[in-house]
Amino acid sequence: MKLVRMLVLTAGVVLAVSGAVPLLKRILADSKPSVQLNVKNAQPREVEEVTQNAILRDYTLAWQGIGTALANNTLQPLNENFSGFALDRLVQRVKDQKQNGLSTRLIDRGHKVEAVFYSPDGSAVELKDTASIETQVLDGGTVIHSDQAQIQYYAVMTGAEDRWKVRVLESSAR
Amino acid sequence: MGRILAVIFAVLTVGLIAIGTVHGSRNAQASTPEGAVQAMFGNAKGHDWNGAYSYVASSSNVDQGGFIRDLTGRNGSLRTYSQLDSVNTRVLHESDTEATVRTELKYATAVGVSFDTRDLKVVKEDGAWKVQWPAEKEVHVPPQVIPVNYLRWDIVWRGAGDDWGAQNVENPNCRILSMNAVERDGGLIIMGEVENEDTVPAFITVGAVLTDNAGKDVAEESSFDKISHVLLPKEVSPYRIDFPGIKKSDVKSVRMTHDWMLVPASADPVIGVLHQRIEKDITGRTVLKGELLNESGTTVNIPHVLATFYDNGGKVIWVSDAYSDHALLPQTPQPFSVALRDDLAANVHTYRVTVNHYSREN
Amino acid sequence: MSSPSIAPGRQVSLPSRAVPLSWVLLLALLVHGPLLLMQITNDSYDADFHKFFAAHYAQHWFNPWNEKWFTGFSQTTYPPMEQQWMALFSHVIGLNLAYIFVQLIAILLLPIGVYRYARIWVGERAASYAAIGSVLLGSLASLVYVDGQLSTTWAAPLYLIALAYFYEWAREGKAMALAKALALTMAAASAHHVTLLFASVIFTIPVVVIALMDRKRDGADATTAGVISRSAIFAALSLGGIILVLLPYWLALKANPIKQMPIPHGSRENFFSQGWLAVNYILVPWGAMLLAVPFIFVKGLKESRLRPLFFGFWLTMLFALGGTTPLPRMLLGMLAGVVNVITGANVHNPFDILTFERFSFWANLMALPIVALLAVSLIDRYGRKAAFVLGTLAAFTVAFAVSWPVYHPIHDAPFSTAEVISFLNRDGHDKFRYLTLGFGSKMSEVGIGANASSVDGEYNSARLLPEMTQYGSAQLTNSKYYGTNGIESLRAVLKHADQYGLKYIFVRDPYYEPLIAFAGWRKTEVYDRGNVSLWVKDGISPAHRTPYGTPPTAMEGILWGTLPIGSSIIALLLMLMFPDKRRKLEPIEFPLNANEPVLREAR
Amino acid sequence: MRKLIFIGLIVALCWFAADCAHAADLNLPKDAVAGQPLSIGTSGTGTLYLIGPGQVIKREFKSGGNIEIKGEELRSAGRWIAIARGDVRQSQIFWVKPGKPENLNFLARPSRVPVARPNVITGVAFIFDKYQNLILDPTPVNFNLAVGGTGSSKTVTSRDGIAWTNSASAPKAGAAQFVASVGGTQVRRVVQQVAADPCNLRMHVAGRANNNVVIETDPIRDCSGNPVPDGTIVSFIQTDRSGRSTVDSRIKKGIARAELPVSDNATITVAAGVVLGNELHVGGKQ
Repeated sequence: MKLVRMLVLTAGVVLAVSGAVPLLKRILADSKPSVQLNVKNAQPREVEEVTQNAILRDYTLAWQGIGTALANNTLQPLNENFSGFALDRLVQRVKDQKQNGLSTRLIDRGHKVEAVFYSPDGSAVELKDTASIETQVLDGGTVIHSDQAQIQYYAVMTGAEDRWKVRVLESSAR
Repeated sequence: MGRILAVIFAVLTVGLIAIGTVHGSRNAQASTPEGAVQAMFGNAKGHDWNGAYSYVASSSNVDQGGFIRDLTGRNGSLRTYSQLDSVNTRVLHESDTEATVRTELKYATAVGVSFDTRDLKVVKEDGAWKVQWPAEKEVHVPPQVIPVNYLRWDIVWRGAGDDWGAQNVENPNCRILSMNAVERDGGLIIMGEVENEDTVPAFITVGAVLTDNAGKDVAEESSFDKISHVLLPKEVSPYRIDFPGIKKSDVKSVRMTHDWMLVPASADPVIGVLHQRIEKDITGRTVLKGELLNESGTTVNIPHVLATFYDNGGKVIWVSDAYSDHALLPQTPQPFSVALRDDLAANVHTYRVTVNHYSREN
Repeated sequence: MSSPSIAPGRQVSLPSRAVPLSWVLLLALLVHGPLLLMQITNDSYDADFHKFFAAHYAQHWFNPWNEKWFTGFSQTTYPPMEQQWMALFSHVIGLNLAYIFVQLIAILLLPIGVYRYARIWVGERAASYAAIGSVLLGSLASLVYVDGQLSTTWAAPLYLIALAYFYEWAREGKAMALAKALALTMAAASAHHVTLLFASVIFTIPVVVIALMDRKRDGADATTAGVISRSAIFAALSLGGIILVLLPYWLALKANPIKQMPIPHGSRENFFSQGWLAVNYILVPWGAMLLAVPFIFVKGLKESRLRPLFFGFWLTMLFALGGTTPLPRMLLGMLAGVVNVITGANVHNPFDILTFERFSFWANLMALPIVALLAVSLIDRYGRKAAFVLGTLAAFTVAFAVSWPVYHPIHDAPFSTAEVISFLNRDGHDKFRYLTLGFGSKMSEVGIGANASSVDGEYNSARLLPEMTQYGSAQLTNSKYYGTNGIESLRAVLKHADQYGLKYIFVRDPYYEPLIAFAGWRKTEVYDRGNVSLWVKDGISPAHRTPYGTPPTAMEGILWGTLPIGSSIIALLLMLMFPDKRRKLEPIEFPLNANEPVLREAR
Repeated sequence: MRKLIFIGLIVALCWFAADCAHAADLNLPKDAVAGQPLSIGTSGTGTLYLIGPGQVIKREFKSGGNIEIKGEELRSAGRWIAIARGDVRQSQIFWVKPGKPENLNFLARPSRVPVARPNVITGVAFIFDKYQNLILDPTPVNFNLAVGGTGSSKTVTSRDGIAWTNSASAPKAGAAQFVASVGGTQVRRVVQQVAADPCNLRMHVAGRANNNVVIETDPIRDCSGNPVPDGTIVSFIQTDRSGRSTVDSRIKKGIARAELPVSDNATITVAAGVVLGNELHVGGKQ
């Protein structure tokens, strides 16, 4: 009888864990990436503290948005944080992924970001981002590619109504 | 038994209706001067013009149409956007045949509550008190041609497409010229002046955020209608921001917020402010009085007068405003009056009046 | 719920027979079906309010927190049953037809309720006439086609049927009758709390009295103590049930007691002070029934068994007269005084919060059994002529009530809100809050279609913004009708536009233009051929949650999504699974003859 | 014999392994450029996915051979992933560079500026290729600012895709042409240079009309001699025994004009914004 109870208990625990793990993974997947921003070398204008905080917040959200959009092939997270060329490009990527049955899981291990340009009128900022990212491409549920690398990104953010949005996002081999 | 009960209940019902109805009647003959004024305005409030006019003395020399226009307004003025809310009366002087009744009329207008205090003469006619209505002189602007060099700014904005980098017209440069925070009537008031320094018209809003000693924002208010929102090039407007119930000692700092927008605007109408002087009104309160003169050829429906009062150091010590309940007809002077706090009157060295306006689209 | 029929073996002429209930329902369908399909009721005053609530339930069944009005409010502040049914039907037939359909159900329930209630007081035939009368009531037409009081029209019949079962339970102690009475009472409470609050006094007390009087009739053999104790059990269980099904409502009320200044309403005026008030609140709802009032007084007081009903009717009628008599204000003031003494609270006189047009409906319902007796005697005396005259008068009554808005319009000229909704739903405009001015009840139509949140709303009791509760005015969109209170409330809200993220104002009435122009809004667009203009204030930050009101907990949401509608489903199941046993009918006219005890037919 | 068979098997196995290894080869060019055709060598049968920053390209391949990607298909510069699925499964990373500069996003600020102010005009150019890829390599950009044919020109080399410059506004009012050019691409903006604050504001009595005194200013100019734009507010203030009278007049055709009530002893002052003008004393009946 005791054995039966133990078995039932074990089965329950296994069930609970198996249910909780994907949930936990999802929570982790949706969590914000860690971003460090350095604005000391921004030219020609000095970045104000308020702007620095806003950029840090919105660039972090932008990467969170990319992760969610590419993993789930949804456009909503992109519309909130991207505009212009970057938005067009990512939207196309999501649409193409969806059409081909692919998705991309980005495991974001952090960004070291430096503001290299802040326009004199305060409307645009260029960021140089060294990102540690593990990229997994999935065909249905199967991982068909996985790599981990440090990638250099250049991002141009411009001020929108209530936030900064990424207008250009380009990776470079430099 | 049943029939008696039926009669009792029928009588009871009719009695209750009678009590309720007689109690609310307002068309009785006025037995007091105050009663006449109250009854006249009571009927006017209920739009019973015949009833109201029946309390007007025949010696008033006003026909019913003119009387109604006096009460309901003309030319799209603020009075035409008003409903009478309440009437307070007080007899200043009374004899057997004549009395003077101070009447404070409270109106609900399209821009807020408005008060109008008048000393009405009440006379006894045929044994009943009647109001000698001071008929307003109806102004008729003579036919004429007023040449206008029509000057306005139109704006062509950037297209709707997201053409980043494409040039857009810049918002104007404006500047808050001064800011003075004072505590009055248990609240904090922030006032000062703002100027459009640019060569294009500006639409401005000015607000303030108060921060307490812990650095936390405690209140946020805007100048609302205590400012002229459209400023032409080099135009200066006063502003006043009220924070009711906040003490100056509880505030560590004030953060001014503003927004300057480029808007299409017209340079007309030009409204002159003539013969400004500080004096006492009939209630003994200090007011700034004068006349408004619409120098353009179109009617200004609702003028809004903003007065800035300065001390001898040129500091803004008070900003007050008033809406005129009469429209400004072209080339026709119209009196105005703006309240000034009695306790500040002695400190006022100079003042400046600007006129904001609303004109109905035709 | 079976149709009453004529006992076999007796030959009676058509006018002297009870009319089968199925015929009455058919009549209701014939009279109201076309009117409903013409969508007249969709233009009624509260129609969009109910649709607005239903639209939210359709999308968020278990989340009663609705951010579209008052910057956020809980829909647990209004009983949800009929709106939830609308929400369910809307998925199939759309919101407008769902409203019509749910309203039709209420109209069909009414003759059943009136029949069951009338049967307590009068015979089979008179009860069936009362049921016919209920279909053609001016007050019903007024509530349905002018006021749009869906909840009142739903709750009343449910409660009337519940009372019929309560009568059975009180006298005979049948458990199934108790179960049905309770289920129907809870369903009625889920439909409309105000109806229940007053109905528990004006409808129930006469039934308790008659149950005591009838304790030995019709084979019942109850004692006075038995009737009283069973009434007490019913009252206690009903109270518990109502508390349970509307638990989130009580919690919301406790968290945010209704503290607002009285809002003026025509039904609180003396109806004889202005002609239109008398027409609107007396002539329209009462119609031809006014001619029967002397008979109601005489008959109601002559027959001892009808007296409890008469007293209930008389009190309700006086309440229906609003401020015409001082009695309602006095009685409600005394009630508030008693509550204040007992609880130590500071409750204002409810007279200033209530609206009294629904009391005409209730008074009409209570009068119907007595009026039906008049109809019986007239038809018996004058035959088809009387039937024709009565039918014509009833038809005129309902026709006048339906057509009254033509002579006394409640809406301005119609206008389209489509462009307003389209603007709010595009280009991220819904990040900001908006306000409509001069839209009347079309405000709810905008609320249904737009994703954006408004600072205004149409349900006064849900308002929590201090700028609104501190002033005695209702909707901001109608501010100008509330004098200085209205305009000051509007000014106060506009002053805090920055805090509320209030960027867009849609103006239908140019009256409001001076204020918003002086306050810093700019006219930017014009819609519906100049009927509506959009005014925008620059520099406003996107809206965020305001500190007013607390969203219901998830558990409250689940309770709200299950219990109220569940009570109606349980009531329906009980009625269908345990139908009433047909009584062996014996058509005995009322009164059989003057020497016999009154209401012998009630045996 | 057994040894021979064993060796034979080993050879066969090695050959098979080599073949397989060969099949797994994806020959990706190291210098792919956005907008230029790309040839990818494959072997075996399967599907090739090219996953780029802003697109996914899918190609079926059979029996080896090259896969040709057209220039207009390869639009996004940056990091790409090539994944082969089929007989073999393999993936590789490759980089695509931006093409030649063909687009400029030129932010010229402000659009309106007072004359003769130092370093008030700024121009920022973002350099893109045909497919809006930011060109990160240093690129010379020419900025030219001219009013009425005279002006200045400056060449700035871009850094991380951006080149910027600043300049003073000219002393003469008018529409300045601000042009940024790179390669054959040129973008033009207009900077309106407007008059500064009024200078030497002066008024005089111009006559009488309708029982009023007509006061008029001289033509109003800034300190560089540019006419102050029409519509600018000029305030006339008359002070006499009956109080103060003010008229906020608008400049029309270069001058401001106001009618003030006739007074037997009045002082009239004039101001535009915070700039004060002369003072007039009007006395006696005229």
